[in-house]
Amino acid sequence: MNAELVAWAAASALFSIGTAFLLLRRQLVAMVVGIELMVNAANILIVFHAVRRADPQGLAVALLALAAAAAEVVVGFALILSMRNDENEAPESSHLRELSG
Amino acid sequence: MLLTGLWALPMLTAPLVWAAPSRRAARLLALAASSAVLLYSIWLWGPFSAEEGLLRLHESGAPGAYGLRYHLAVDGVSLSLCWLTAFLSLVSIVATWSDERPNAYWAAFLALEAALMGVFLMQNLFWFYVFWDAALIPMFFIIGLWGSGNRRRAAFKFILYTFVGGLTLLLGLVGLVALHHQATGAWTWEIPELTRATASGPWAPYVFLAIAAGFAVKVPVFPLHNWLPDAHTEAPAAGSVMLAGAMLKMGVYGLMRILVPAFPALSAAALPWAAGLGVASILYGALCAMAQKDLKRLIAFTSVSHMGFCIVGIFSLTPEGLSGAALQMINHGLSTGGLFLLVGFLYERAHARGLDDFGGLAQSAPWFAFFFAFVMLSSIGLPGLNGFVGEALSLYGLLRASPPLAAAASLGAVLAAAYGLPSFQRVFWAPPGPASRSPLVRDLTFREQAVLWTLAVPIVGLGLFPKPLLDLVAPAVQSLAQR
Amino acid sequence: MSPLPAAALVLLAAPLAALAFGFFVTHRVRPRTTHLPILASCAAVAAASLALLGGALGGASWSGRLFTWISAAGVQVHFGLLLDPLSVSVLSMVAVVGFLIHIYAVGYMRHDAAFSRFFLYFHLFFFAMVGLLTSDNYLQLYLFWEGVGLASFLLIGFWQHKPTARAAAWKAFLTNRVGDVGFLLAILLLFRWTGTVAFADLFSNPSLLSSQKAFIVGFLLFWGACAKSAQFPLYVWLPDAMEGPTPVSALMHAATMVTAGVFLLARSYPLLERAPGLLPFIALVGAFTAVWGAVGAFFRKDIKRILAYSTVSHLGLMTLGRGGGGVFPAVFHLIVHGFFKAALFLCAGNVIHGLHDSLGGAPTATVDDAGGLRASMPMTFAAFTLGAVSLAGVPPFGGFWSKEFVLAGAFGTPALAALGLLTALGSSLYIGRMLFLTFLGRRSWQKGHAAHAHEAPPVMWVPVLLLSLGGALAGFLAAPLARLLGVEPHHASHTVTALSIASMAAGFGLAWAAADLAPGGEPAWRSRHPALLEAVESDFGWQPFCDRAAGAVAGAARFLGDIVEGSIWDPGTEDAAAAFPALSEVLGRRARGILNDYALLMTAGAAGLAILVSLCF
Amino acid sequence: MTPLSELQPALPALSHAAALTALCAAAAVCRRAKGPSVLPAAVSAAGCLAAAWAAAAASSAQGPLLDLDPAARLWQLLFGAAALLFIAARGALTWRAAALLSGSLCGMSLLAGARNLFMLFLGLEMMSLPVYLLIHGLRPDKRSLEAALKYFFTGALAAGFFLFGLAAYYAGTGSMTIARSPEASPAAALGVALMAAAALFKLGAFPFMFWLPDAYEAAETELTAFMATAVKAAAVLMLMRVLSLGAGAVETLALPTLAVLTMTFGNIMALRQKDLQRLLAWSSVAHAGYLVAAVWAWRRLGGPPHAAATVYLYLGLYLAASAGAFLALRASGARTREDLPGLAERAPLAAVLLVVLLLSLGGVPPTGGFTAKFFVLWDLWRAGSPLLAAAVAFNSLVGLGYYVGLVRAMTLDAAPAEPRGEGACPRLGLRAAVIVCAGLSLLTGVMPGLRAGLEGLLK
Repeated sequence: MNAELVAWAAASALFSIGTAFLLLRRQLVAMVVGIELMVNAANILIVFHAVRRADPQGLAVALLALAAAAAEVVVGFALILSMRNDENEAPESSHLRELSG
Repeated sequence: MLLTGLWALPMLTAPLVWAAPSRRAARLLALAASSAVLLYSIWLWGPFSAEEGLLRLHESGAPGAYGLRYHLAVDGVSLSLCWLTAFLSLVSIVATWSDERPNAYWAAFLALEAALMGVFLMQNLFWFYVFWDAALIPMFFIIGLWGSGNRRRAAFKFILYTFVGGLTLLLGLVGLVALHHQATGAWTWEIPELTRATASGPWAPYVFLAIAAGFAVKVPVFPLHNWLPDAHTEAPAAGSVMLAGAMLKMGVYGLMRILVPAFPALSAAALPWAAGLGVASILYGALCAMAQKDLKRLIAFTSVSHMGFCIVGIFSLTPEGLSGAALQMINHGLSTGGLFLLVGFLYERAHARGLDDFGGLAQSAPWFAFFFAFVMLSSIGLPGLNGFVGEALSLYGLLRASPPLAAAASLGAVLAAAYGLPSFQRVFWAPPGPASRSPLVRDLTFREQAVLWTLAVPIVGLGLFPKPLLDLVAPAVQSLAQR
Repeated sequence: MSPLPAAALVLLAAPLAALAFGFFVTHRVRPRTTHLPILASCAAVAAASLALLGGALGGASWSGRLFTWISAAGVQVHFGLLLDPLSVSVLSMVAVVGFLIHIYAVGYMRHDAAFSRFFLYFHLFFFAMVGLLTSDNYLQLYLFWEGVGLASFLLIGFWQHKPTARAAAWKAFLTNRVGDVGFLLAILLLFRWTGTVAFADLFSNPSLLSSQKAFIVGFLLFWGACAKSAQFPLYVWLPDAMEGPTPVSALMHAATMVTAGVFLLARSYPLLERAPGLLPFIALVGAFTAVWGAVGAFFRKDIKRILAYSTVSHLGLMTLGRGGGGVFPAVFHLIVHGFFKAALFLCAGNVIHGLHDSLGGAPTATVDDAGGLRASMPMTFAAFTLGAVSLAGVPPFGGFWSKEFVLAGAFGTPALAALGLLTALGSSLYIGRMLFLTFLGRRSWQKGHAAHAHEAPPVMWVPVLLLSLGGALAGFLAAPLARLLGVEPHHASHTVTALSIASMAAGFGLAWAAADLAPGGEPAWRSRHPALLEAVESDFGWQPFCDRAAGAVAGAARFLGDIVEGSIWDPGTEDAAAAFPALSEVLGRRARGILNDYALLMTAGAAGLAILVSLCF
Repeated sequence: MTPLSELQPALPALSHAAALTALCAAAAVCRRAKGPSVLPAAVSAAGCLAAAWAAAAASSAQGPLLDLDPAARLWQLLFGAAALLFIAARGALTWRAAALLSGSLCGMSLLAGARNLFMLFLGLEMMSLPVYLLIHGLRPDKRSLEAALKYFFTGALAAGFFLFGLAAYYAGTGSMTIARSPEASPAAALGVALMAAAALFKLGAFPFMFWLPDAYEAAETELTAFMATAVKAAAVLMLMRVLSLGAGAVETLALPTLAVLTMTFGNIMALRQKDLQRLLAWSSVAHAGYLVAAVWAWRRLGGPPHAAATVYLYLGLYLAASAGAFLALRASGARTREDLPGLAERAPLAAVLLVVLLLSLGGVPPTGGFTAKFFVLWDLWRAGSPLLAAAVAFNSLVGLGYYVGLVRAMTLDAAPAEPRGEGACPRLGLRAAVIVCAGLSLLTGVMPGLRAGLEGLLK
């Protein structure tokens, strides 16, 4: 039983770290890393339970989830790279303040 | 197809008028349409009296699911209101017959007439409410585009304030149908069926209050009235005629058609409150009218006072009170419509509405003085003219319900004299002040006199021979009072 | 009750036709001839009413219904005419006096610019008065009642440019409306309790109303009558009504309109009989008003105001007669008073007309302006004297007989008797003073206008003379009127007659003394008692009280209209609506648009949902 | 089963996929034609039409991951309508933009037919990613980049929540098919909650909606119209599918409060907006609130077809009004509130259409908006919560505050001396789209039988 607990602990820990990345870090690249962490956390859980239930569908889902996450990252970087600012420091969320109210 | 024509005719000609090639063509088309509607509505008297029963000339579309049928019918009260609407539309079109009005102006009046006809004919709550709110849009543009002074603010305040009432009413109506479903297990939006079973249940008082408040905003009843003075002050003359003459009646008609029949027990229980508010409207309206310096605001407050008599008449739940209310609706339409026309003519000539802007008009414009006195006397309830009969019957109804309130309401007659005559004296008898605009005021033209004579004839006619109208509304009133 | 004769229809049709023809034709085309159709209609009405009087003397009375007016469920009212002895008798007086005053008015108003408008209003009043006297139910009577009120508003305010005239007209209509509210409530109560307002149904079985209900209805009717017949609480409008032209004051505010209230009380005698305590109360109010009017008349200087207060006093006498003696004394005094008071007013009109040029066109004159007119206006003097003696009650003139019957009725209770005698003394006092000051005496403080005052033209003094003769000879009408009303006249005992003659004589003596004892008698006395004079001028504070009451209502209106509506309620709702954009402004400024905040809020939301689920799982 | 029949339920998605591949190939091949042209738009439109035909005509079939039941067909038609409206209004697209559009539509088709939770996730991803790029692609300026990035990160966060919810649900119940799970374990409930949060994010409900105004304001107007209608409809679909997993506590407590908060917050914020697109964005947040209330009523009544029909009707009429309003703004060339005064004189047709559309958004009879709100109020009363109905009524009153405010500005206020805002956009497709939307809004105002028709379809 404790295996399941370990799995849940790992997944939730990883998930909260990923979310924390997204919430607290200012650099956009770090936030993309956070997104990846959250997806991997979910994958841990899925794979663990797929193996425990010997259900191939779960494994297929985990695989596809990785692919989806990859696609997400690609789109994210596409947008981040097109951010041009003169001081050429790392793009940060604080630069994105024009739209408000 | 009999009744649909009544609202469809003006609704269909409205776009044509809007798209008319020249302003003159638009005006003529509008005149033709409104007189056609008037003649048609009067012609309906034939088939109406040929049939029997309370609701006649039924006409309904395919029975949709959940009773959402397109269903028209008419009884004495609504037929008389249709006549009033058609008559006032024609009068307001002829009265403001001038060249500087764009096509949209005439189209708006036809659309307004169509929406009002719809309200008075519909027997299905969904359609009733659609026409109820649809009437606001033309009036919003009439006040907003062709009004005077700060018309935009007045139009905006008018439409938002009335939407408050409208949405409360919508909540109430949906609640009424839900209560009816709880009671009888059937879904229907037909007013005749809804009013057959008495709605009850824990939510019934709240639904009653919601519907009552929704209609009260439109009547208007005392605390919910302060959209009226602004709307009237800024509306153009013809706009005020339609607003006071026909639109205020939607609220009273709603009370008579939906609220009282659907909640007989609650209406009886609400008598002291409702009649109390009615009396408050009478006295508050009259007192405020006495304090006004602007003629149109004064007449607006008199409307609040007169509508108070309708409320008192309805909530007395006696046949006399109810027929008094029905009569008062028609009388108020005629007399206040006349007053607004006259003030409109004054404004057209002198671009001023203040009491102190005029003086000594009786010498320079005797016909003006005659008609203003005549219509003002009808409005303050001089017996022999139409105002008195409605007020006396409403007072009698209230007397049967609660004598002390009747005594208080009868004070309204004294206050009526107190706002009616001094204003007349100030404008027509008192010598003109230094900055007076009286010299600008030339006497009524033939067209204007013709319009006012067409108003004066029913004013005297209904004053001395109200019997035909009373018989017309008698069956509807009898069924209401029996509940 | 035989069906309506043709004459009855003429009563209403003729004035209506004259009014319509006058308004639509002559007023437009040739305004100077509007009075012709109107005089014709007056003549027709007078002839018709005299014909009806003849028939009535023969014991006939007519009634008939013309059409149904209102027919809601419980309220059924018909429009009909009722010509019984009471209405025919009063109608005849009104028709005759009205006809004569119409003729007088032609002369009096000849130079007025709005000549035709005056006659239209004048005849509108006449039509309403005839309608009032002949209606067969209370609601129809109420209709003409307010019609008469409207006519008095138009006529009092006839000279529109005068602010005092406008104020008087409005005051008259408002006070009448206060009374009419009571009258309307009485009508509604009658419907409520008996289901009908027709005189025939009501009075055929009086048991319809219990005594307590009859008292309420009776009192409300009396309240309405008080307003119209200027009884104590609501008489305040009559003195101001003198602002109107003199024919108006003569016809309406002396002979006919003000008597409508007494006629109403006379018409509803079966109703008032059923209420035990009501009649004595009415008598008391009448008596008090009589004395009050007499006191008011004595101290006034303006000749028309003196006559106005005298009318208030005599109306009080009629009400006293009605309360104490029943219908006959009241109606008889009403008719006699109609004649001599109209004559007195028209004499006053002649005096004003005579002094018109020297007074600089002032519409009214005071006793000081007049004085010693005996020489220059002989005919008016003769008519005035005849009227005065009849008013004072000098035997054998009309006033003496009618006052006799009133006092006879009043002698039942000591208080009424005392007030009655006081009034008798008072009337001779003030009419004597007016007679001596205006026509006889020559005092230094006089402004010497008497020299070039000129007598009125025949078209004016002939009707005056006829009226004063009518007033003087009215005594002989007592017997036929009694027979007409079918009541046995209750003659006063000799002691009562003696007492009244004594008080009348005393009155004249005192008047002679006050008016002429010392050359400066009156002004000297006035200067010594300014406080008393001021109190009387304002009717012991009652006139200012009423004005303050009206002011209070106007103040309440301004308070409600400007303060409550203008600055509390109306802006209040607008501010309530403006709260939403204000809230929006506050929220808007806080949303800074930072990505991390968005993410933070989202995570908080998701966490909230998760916690919620685990909590109540 | 022959392979073809197995693909039967995925036909709509496949037709979009075919269009996608064709467009990508074309984009790769012809380097030269840089600017937007009609051909790519036509190809994408062809994909839509094929998908719509497949959804309408194909016989119903059910695969393990996708099925083609009446509900799915309705969703497909809804997405197809929104897409065609976008293409018609936009007129010309570059190859890449058309490809992105078809990709997004393919994702939506997957969503429509999804019977498996992961298929829902895939559909969500395929729908969202192209839209992030389109926001910046169609109007390459700094503001749209910022909007795209904000939308991307919050969208990714929501996708993360959804996936973790999926994992938790899978852990709890062991299956991923969207069916009422028999034993409700805490993990499953947690999963449903997180997935619901993701759906609420996509819908723009409180407190997940802050991205929406930025995205709608900065994006190209036609795209905003597409997002406000198709993407919002997809979000409602996701919410309904997730809640049908047995939401328990989330349903009874969270949904009503979130609904009220969303509509009130949306309306209040809209009152102060100067930029018209941002104003309509906040108003669409308010409409999200009404939709959440309608979905709650649907769940509370036990998922009957008439309540579902109410949600569809509301979405359909809201689609017409909202897309129409955005496109009408584009057609009239008004950007901010100051551009409106005098619009009635400058562009009378655009002004009249905009008035009809705004009144429909406000829910004023005789427009479709009223019919939609009427049925929502009715269902809320039937679901036994008059207070929520009162909240909806009160909020539509606040909404009328700014809708009628705009109408007043356009028609009543005096025209400024020199004309403001960009000139009216002459594109024919745009005008036709606005006329169609306004006509639909006006027509449906007097057709109360609509919902009964939808209900019949769903049975």
